[in-house]
Amino acid sequence: MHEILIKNAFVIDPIQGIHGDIMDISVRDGRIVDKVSGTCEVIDAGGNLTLPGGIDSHTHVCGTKVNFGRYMSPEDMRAGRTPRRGAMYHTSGYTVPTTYGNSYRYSKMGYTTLLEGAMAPMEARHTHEEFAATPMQDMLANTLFDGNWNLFEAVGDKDIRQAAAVIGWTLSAVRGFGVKLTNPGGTEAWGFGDDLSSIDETVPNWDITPRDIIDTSIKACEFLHLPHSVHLHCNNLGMPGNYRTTLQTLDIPSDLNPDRQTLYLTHVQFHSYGGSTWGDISSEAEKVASSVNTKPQVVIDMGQVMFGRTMTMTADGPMEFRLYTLHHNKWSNHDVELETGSGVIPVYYSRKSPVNSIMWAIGLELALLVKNPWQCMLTTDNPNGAPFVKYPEIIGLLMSNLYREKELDQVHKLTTDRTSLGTIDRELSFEDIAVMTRAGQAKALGIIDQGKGHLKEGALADIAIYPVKPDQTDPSLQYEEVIGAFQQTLYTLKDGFVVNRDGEVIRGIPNRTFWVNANLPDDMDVMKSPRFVEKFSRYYSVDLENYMVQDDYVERGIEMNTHVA
Amino acid sequence: MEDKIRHVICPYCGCLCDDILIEMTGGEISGVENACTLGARKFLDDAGNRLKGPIMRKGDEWVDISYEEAIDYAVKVLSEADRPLLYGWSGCMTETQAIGAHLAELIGGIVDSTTSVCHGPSILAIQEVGHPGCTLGQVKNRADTIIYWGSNTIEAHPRHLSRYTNYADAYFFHNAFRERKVIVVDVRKTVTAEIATEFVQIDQGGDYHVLSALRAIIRERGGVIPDMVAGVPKAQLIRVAEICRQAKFGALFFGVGITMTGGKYKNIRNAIEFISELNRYTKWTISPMRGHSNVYGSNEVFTWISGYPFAVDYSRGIAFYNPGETTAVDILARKEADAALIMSSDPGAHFPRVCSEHLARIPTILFDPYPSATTHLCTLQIPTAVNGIDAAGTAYRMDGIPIMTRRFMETVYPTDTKLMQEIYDRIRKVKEDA
Amino acid sequence: MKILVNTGRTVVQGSHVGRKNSPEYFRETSNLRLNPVDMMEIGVDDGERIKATTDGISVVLMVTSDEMIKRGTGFLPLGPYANTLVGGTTHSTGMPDFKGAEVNIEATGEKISTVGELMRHLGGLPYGR
Amino acid sequence: MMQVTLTMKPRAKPFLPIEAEMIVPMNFIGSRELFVWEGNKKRRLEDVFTVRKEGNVNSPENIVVILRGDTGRVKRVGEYMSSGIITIEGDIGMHCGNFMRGGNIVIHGNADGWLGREMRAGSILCHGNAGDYCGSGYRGEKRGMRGGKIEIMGDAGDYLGEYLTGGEIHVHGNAGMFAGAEMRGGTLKIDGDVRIPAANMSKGTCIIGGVAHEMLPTFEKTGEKNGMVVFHGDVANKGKGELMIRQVQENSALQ
Repeated sequence: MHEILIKNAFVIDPIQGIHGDIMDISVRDGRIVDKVSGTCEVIDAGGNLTLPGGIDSHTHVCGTKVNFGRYMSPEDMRAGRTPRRGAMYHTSGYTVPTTYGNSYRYSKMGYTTLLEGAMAPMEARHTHEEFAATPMQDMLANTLFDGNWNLFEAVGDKDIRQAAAVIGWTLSAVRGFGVKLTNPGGTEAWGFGDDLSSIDETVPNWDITPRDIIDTSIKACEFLHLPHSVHLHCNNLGMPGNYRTTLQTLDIPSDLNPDRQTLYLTHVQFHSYGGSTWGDISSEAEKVASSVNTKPQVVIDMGQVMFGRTMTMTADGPMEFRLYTLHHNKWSNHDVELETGSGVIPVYYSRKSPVNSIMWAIGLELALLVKNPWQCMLTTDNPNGAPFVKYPEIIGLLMSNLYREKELDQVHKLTTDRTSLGTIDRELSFEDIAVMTRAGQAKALGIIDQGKGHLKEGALADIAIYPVKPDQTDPSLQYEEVIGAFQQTLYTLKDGFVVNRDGEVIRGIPNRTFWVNANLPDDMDVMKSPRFVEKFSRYYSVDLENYMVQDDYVERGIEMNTHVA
Repeated sequence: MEDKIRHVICPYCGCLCDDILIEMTGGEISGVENACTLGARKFLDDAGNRLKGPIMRKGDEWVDISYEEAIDYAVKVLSEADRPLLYGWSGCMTETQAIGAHLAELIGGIVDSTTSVCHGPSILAIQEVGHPGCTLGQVKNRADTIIYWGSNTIEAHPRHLSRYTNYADAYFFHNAFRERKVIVVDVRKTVTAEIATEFVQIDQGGDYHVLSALRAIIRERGGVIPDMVAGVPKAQLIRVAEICRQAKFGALFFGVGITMTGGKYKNIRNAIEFISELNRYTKWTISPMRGHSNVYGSNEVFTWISGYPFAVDYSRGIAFYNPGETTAVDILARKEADAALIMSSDPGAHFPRVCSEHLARIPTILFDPYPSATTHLCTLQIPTAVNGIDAAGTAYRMDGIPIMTRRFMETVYPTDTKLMQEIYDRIRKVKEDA
Repeated sequence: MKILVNTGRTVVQGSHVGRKNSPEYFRETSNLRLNPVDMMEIGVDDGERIKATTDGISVVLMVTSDEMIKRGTGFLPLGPYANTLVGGTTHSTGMPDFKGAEVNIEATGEKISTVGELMRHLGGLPYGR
Repeated sequence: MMQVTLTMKPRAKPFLPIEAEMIVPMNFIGSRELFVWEGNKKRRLEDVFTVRKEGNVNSPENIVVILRGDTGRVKRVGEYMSSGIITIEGDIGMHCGNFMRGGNIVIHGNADGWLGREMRAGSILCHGNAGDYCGSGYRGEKRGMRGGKIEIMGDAGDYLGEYLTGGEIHVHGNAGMFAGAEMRGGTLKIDGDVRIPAANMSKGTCIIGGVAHEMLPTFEKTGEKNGMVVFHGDVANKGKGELMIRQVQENSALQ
C-alpha cells in the first residue's frame, strides 16, 4: 500500500466545481481516496496552486512523422542535450526532442496525459513503440481516416453503418483512440499531387466530397459511441481566406451528444485567415469565434503560434509542400497507401514578419473571444505552432492584458490593423486555464470516467502542484511569476507517486495506452466481408494478418470498450 | 509431422516480404514458398550452420565456453572500456536495438549500425534537404513511372518489382505492367537494366553530374548543358526529363550504387532535389533500397532515443553525432576503439582491411548465430536465436512500415534481446555499485 | 594493368551471407569479372588467377570474362576480398570508397586465400577448418 | 602578456581522442580547474598536459596558449574563442576553432577535419594541410563559416567550405572534391587544383587558380576576367554564384 497526503493545497478542479479551496488530498495506490492513515508520506503544498495532471489533447510527440522530424534535423538535437542522470535517460532536441526529452519536459510542466494527434493505421506499431518510450505520461493515439479507401467506399454509399464498421474495426485493429481527419480528401488528392480547395469539391477518383467524409464520420463516431468525437483538421490549412471553409465546416455538425462536443476542430488559428493573398492576410478570428459561441456541439483548440524556430509536421501533405515552396528549406513527405499522407518541414516564425505576427495574434484572439473556456483548449499543435515548452508563456499572455500589450508592441505593426487583439481586454483566470489545460480536455476526449482531468474520489492520482499562490498573485501584473510557475511544478504526481520534483524526474511509473475496442455485432465485422478482405490483399502491401497490431504493443493498455447503438 | 505456417515475414532484406509460407516437417523447415532465392536460402540452408554455443579465442585456440562465462566477459570488457564501439544492429529487432542504444549511453560508447556503410549517405542527404517519400503500396497502386538508380534490384531485392513496382497489381491501372515505364540508371548493364524501357548508362562517378543536368533541364535551363554528360548524350537526358515530367506518379528508387560512389551523400542530395523540383509539375517520390532487414528499425529507434539515426557517440554522456567522425569505419580506421561489440553483422566481410585489423587487435565480442568472416577476428562469439525464425520482434521495412516478425520454431538459443538486457542490467549494477 | 574495381551485391553472394565460410561464398566473392579484351591483354583465361594490388596490399582473385563490363573496369561481389582493396578513408562521411577503387592487376600462379586465411593475415585466428 | 604552454604527456592509449574545448585563452585567467575528456573519461587538464603559465593578465587578448607535443588527436581547441592567440606547434585534431568569434589560431602542422567549422570571426592560419570540411557547417545546418578568415598554406581535404556563408577561405595548395558545395556567400580561393567545385552554389565567389577537374555541366560561362574563365551558377538551383577558374580540365571523362 502506498499512501500520500497532500496538505494545504490550493485546489482548482473545474470538473468537481472546486474553485480554489485550500484543502488536503489523500492518495492511496494511485487513486484519490477519502482519507489515508496518519503515518503516510505528507507533502505540504503550502497554499500553492494544485491541479489535476495536465492533458494535451492535440500534440505530436510519437510516431512516423515526429521521428522523421528528428531524423532529418541533427541541428535541432544540438539544443536541449542533457546527460543520463538519476532516473532520467539522456535527452536531445528542442523543436522535436527525443521521446524522453518530450516526456520529461511535459512532466516538469505537470502534464500526465498526451494525445498523439495523428497516427497512420498502417504505421501504428511505430507510434506504440514510441509510446512505450514516453514514460511519464499516459498516451492516446488519434487515428487517421482522411484518405481511408474503405471509409471512402462507405461514404460513397452513404452507409453510416458501414462507415462505423470500418472505423470500429480499424481503431480496434491498430489500438487507436479517436478518429482524426486531416484535410479530408485532400491527402488522397495529394496521392497524385493535387489538393482540394473547398469542402464541396469532389475528391479525384472518388465520387465524394470532404463534407461527405466529415458528416459521415461524425455520425459513425456517434453510432459507435466513441469516447471522443471526430477530431478534424479542416481543409485549406494556412491559406489566406480559409476562414470561409472553417465557417462552412462549423455548420456541418448538429448537437448529437449530451456528454461532449460532436466535433473537435484542431489548431483553429491556422484556419481563421481572411484576405486572399499573403499580402493582404488578416484575422477572421472574430467570425470563427462567434460561430463557435453559438455551437455548444463544437470544441476547438488554439494551435497558437509563438515566435522562434520550430518544426511543422502534419498528415496534410499538400499543405507542407506549399509551405516548402515558400520557405525552400528541407521538405519531407510520406504518403501512406490507402490511408493518408504526411509532411515535415522546419520553419522560423519571426516577429518581423507581418504574416507570422498576425498568426500569433489570431491564436490569442480565438482563446479570448471564445466565451466558454470548455470550448477552447490551449495548444500549439506542438510542435507546429511552437514547441509545447512555450505553453506557460501563452498562459501569461491570456492572463495579462499588460503582457499582451507589451508583446504587441514588439511584433509587426500591421498586426494592430489586421487583427482585433489590441482591442480585447479579457484576462483569463486560473480557473479558465485549468479548464483549457486539463478539465476541458478530459471532457472533450471523454476520459473523465477513466479518472482523468479531476481529483474526485476514485480518480487517478495525477496531480500538479505549481509554485504560485493564486490568492496572493495578480496574474495581470505578475505574469512573469505565473509563467515561471507553469514552467516547472513543485511536484508532479502520477498514479500517486511523485515523479517530478523541482524539474527533475525522480522516478518512472509504467505508463498506459488508452485505446478503444469498438465491439461490433457480427454483421458489421469487416473481416467477414469478402470485398474488404479481397481489396485489402490486392492493394495493401502487407498481409491483413500482419497489419493488425499485436497485444505486445499495448501491454499496459487500457481497453475502452464501446458498443454500438 | 507436417505443418504449414503462413504470413511469415522474411528477415533477409529491407523488403520484409510478409507473405512467406513455411513448411515444417518434424520441427525442421522443409519448404519455403513465395520467398526469393536470397530469403529461401536463409530459411533453408543456414540452419545447419549455426554455432552450438559461445566460443572464445584463448591464445591460438578456440574454446567452447558457457553463456554465463560469455556474459561475464562481455560485462567486464564493456564496462571498463574507454571508447567501446557497439556496431551492427540491423539484423536485430527494435527491442534489442533500444537496449543497445541505452547500453551505449550507460557505458559512454559509440553506437552505430550498418547504415553507415549502406545508406548513411542517404541520411546525410536527407538531413540537408529532406525526403519526399511514401510507402511502397502507394507506388504499387499509383506509379506509372519507376526509376531504379544505382540499384541492381533483380539481384539485390528480387521481389521488389513483383510486390511493389513493375509487376504488381495497381488500383489505378487496368494493365499495370503494360502501362508502366521503367528507367534504369547504372554504370553497367545489369540484369535489371535489361527490363528497362530506358537504360541510361553513366560513367563511373558521374551520377552527380547527370542529376545536376536533369535538374537544369527541368528548370528550363537545358541550354547550358553540353552534348554529353558523364557518358550520357544530352538528347537522352532531355528525353528522360520529359518522361519524368509527363508521369502522373513517379517513384525513384536508389541503391548503394549511388551512395558509395564519388560525392556519396551529395549524389543523393542531388537526386532528392531533382525529385522535389519535379513535384512542382507532378507527383514524384524517392526511396532508398535498404539492404538489411531491420536497418531502418535501427535508425528509427536510435532517433527516438538519441535524436540521431546512427553513429551516436556517448563518450561525454550526452549524444553527439557526426558521421565521418563517429561512424564505425572511421573509429576503427583511426584505431580509437579499445573494445567492440558487433551485433549480428559482419565487418570482417564488409569493412576496409584497416578496420578488420583493428578489430583483431582489441577485445571484440560478436553476437551472431553463424560463423562469419568476423568470427576469425573476434575474441568471443555468442550465438543467438535467429530473428524471424526462432525469435520475434519489430522490424521496419525500407519504407518505414513497422512489422512484427514471427517466431515459428522452438529453440534452445537465447534471443539477443534477452542477452543484451542481461548485459545491460549487469553493467548498470556494476556502475551503481561503483 | 590499372582498372577501376566496382563492388556490388549478387544473388549468389547474397544467398550465402549466412555461410561465409562455404565454398560457394568463397568462389563468388573472390571472382573478379573483367572485360574479355582486358583479360587478353594481361594474358589470363576464365578460371585463372590474378593478383590485385592497391596501396601495396595484394589479394589473389579468380577471373571470369563478362562482356557487360566496360574495358578498364572490373566487378567484384561484396565481401572480404573486395574489401582488402578498399582503403580506410571515408572522406569524413562514414562511407569508404567501395566503388571505383583503382587497382593494379597482373596474372599470377599464387593460390587464393580462404576467408579464414584472409582474416589471419589481418591478425585473426581462423575458426573451424 | 601571459603565455600558457601545454605539453602533451605520454598516454597509455595514444589513439584515444581528447575533447578539449576548454583550451581557449580566456579560461587561463585565474586558476580555476579545467577538465578535458579522454574517450569516456573526464580528466584534469594537468593529467593530460604539462601546464606552464608565465605572466599574469586580466584580459584574454593578451594571452598566448601554446600547444606542444602529439596533439593530433586533441579536438575542439579554440571552440567559441573570442580573443587571444592559440599556437599549435604540431598537428591538431578535429573541430579546431569551431564557432570561433575572434582572436587567432596558428597551426604549424596539419589540421584534422572541420577546421573552423561555423566560424564567425577571427583568423586561422594553418601552415600544413587541412582535413575535410574545413570552414563548413554542421550536419543538417544551413550555414557554414559566416565570417573571419581561414588560410591554409598546404592542401585542403574534401567538402572544403561546404555551405560557406561569409568570410574568406584561402587555400594555397590543392583542394579535394566538392570544394564550395552549397556555397551561399563569402569567398573561397584555391590556388591549386580541385574536383567538382562549387556544386549547387547559390551565391558567393569561388576562385580556382589551378585546374578544375570534373567540372559540373550546370555552370554558365559568362566571360573572362584576369586570365580566368568566369561562370555563373549553379543553374541546377537558379544559383547566382560566381565561379572563376584558371583552367577547366579538357576531355574530362565527365564532360
